[in-house]
Amino acid sequence: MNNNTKLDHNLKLKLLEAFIFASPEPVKFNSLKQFEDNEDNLIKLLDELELKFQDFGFNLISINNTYCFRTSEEVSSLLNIEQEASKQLSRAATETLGIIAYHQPITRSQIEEIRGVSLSKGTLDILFEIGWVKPGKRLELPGRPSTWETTNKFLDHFGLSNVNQLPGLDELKEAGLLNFDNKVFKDPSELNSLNIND
Amino acid sequence: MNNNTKLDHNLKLKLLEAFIFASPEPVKFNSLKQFEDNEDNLIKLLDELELKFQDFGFNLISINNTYCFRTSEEVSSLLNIEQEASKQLSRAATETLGIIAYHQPITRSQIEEIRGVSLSKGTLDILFEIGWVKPGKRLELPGRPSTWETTNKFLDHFGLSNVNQLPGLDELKEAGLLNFDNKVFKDPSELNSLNIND
Amino acid sequence: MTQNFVKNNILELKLEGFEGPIDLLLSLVKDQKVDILKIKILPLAEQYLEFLKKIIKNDIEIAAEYLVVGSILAFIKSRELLPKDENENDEIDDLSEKLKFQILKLAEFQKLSKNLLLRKQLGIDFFKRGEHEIFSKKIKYKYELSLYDLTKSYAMSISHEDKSKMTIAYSKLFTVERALTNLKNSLSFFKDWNYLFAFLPKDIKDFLEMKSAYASHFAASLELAKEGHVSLKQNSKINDLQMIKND
Repeated sequence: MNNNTKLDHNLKLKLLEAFIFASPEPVKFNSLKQFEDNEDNLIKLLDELELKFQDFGFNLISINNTYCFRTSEEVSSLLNIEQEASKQLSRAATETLGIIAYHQPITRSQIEEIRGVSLSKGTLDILFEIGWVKPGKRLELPGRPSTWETTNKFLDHFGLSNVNQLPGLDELKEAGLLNFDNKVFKDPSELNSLNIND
Repeated sequence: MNNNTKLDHNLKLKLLEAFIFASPEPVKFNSLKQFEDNEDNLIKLLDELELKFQDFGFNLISINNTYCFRTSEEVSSLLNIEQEASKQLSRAATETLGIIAYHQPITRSQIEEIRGVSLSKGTLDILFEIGWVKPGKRLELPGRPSTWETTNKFLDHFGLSNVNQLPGLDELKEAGLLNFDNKVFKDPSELNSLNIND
Repeated sequence: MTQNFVKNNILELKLEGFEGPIDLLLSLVKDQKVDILKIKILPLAEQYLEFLKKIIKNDIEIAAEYLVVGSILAFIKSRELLPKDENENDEIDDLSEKLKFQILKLAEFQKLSKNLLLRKQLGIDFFKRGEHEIFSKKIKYKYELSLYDLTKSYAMSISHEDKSKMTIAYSKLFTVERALTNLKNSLSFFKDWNYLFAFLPKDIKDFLEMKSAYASHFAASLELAKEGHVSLKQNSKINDLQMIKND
């Protein structure tokens, strides 16, 4: 009997810590009652948990009768974690990145030719800033235009070991991503032949 | 000095657990080197951490050389946490996922061969969209067909540390079911040589 | 066995319930309730072909894949019924074995795939840390772009027809405005009757532009007449139009 209660006690502790761990926001005392309906016992359990995590890299803390885990002050100053904030890449930037990935090395004007609209100044800048594209070699054409290509950081982000792993047009079509039988550009030199007025 | 090393050791453990705990995505082994640059020592520290959290409501787990905390199997079913709406996979998509998981890296046409039917548009697409499969290396065959393989997100979702943990994989191998030598047709052109009238 | 199918109304399912011919064969095997390793191809072939015959009657747009496997089974069946020739028999055995192997393989993968989805799943059966803790003032923006989104966007950008560059071709037509200006300028030099089309510019080389110049000068002359600047006359239907400046 005694042993049983103890087991039960440990399971309750685990449930409490797991529930607080998995909850998207600090957990209210009341919603923890599902694991122990006796309030005094629940308080004791939470105190015990607080103690358990006291010397961890993260601690159980209570704020206004809610409970959550927070990185301990001792280590948080030593941690070099930057807070991550999600950002959406604009549609123009996403398309431009895709075109660079598939056609690299490619010049700015060739990108514009594929997209059919001129690139605003910030579009390539943002991709360069993220570190996904970099200037490549210059083409031996009038004006020696600079080309753009993707970086290792780009490969890393998308979990690719090289750009050849990008699904080809046939695969995109087969996967249902490409529904139109349009002109396929195999290399940028073909772009010059794309002249709608001809 | 001895005492100092020990303190140092404990601090490292705290930093590691705090860093992994605070990171929204599984943390790469390489980015943990900032806390211990000797790889062997780092592995030891991580093993120690794994043990430390073994009997907690959440555990330290490794997925393909990345580390994260996940609620323990013991308590998970007892937690009453709102569920993420999971997409209902079609039968074709489910089978395709299974085939990719056990057979990876595998080309689209090899998947079709096992299923004995061509993959309709959208089947691979949905798995790619969820982020469970990605294009892998290309095969050195005519047309350099792209292969498909599962992602770390797939492993994380199904609670696997690596693909070798897939249940039944060894049996499949032993039964010779993971090779393509025993198929009825190697490619469609062979159909022509099968002359039913003679 | 075929009778069973009719009774169970499986025929009415057409082929929509099956993921291809091997899947259909597999379900016929399962219906036999025999070990997959002990499949007998001949009775299976008969069932499949029977099934196929009825389907074709009902639905002529049957998937080619079903017919291909049907033809293999028909081949195996016909060879089994004919007097035996040793070499040929090897070939049939081989084909039967391969077909069995494919059925077995699909059965195995169907089972494994099903089991895969029965596993405990993240976000349903176990969880990651729920909270995104904010404990640093340093903010690093992370762009949430998946490979899927990237390739999809690329596919769209090269497939959308409305994305094609469109330029309006330079117009080579001679406008009425130009004709009006031309006539007004010319009239100051000519006091008498003159043929209207004598005023046309001499340097037009393009055929379409020339034709449009005739039309626009005619329209311009009418406009000038209407405003009272000129008078127009035509001696007969086949003669050219003449114009004179009004005083």
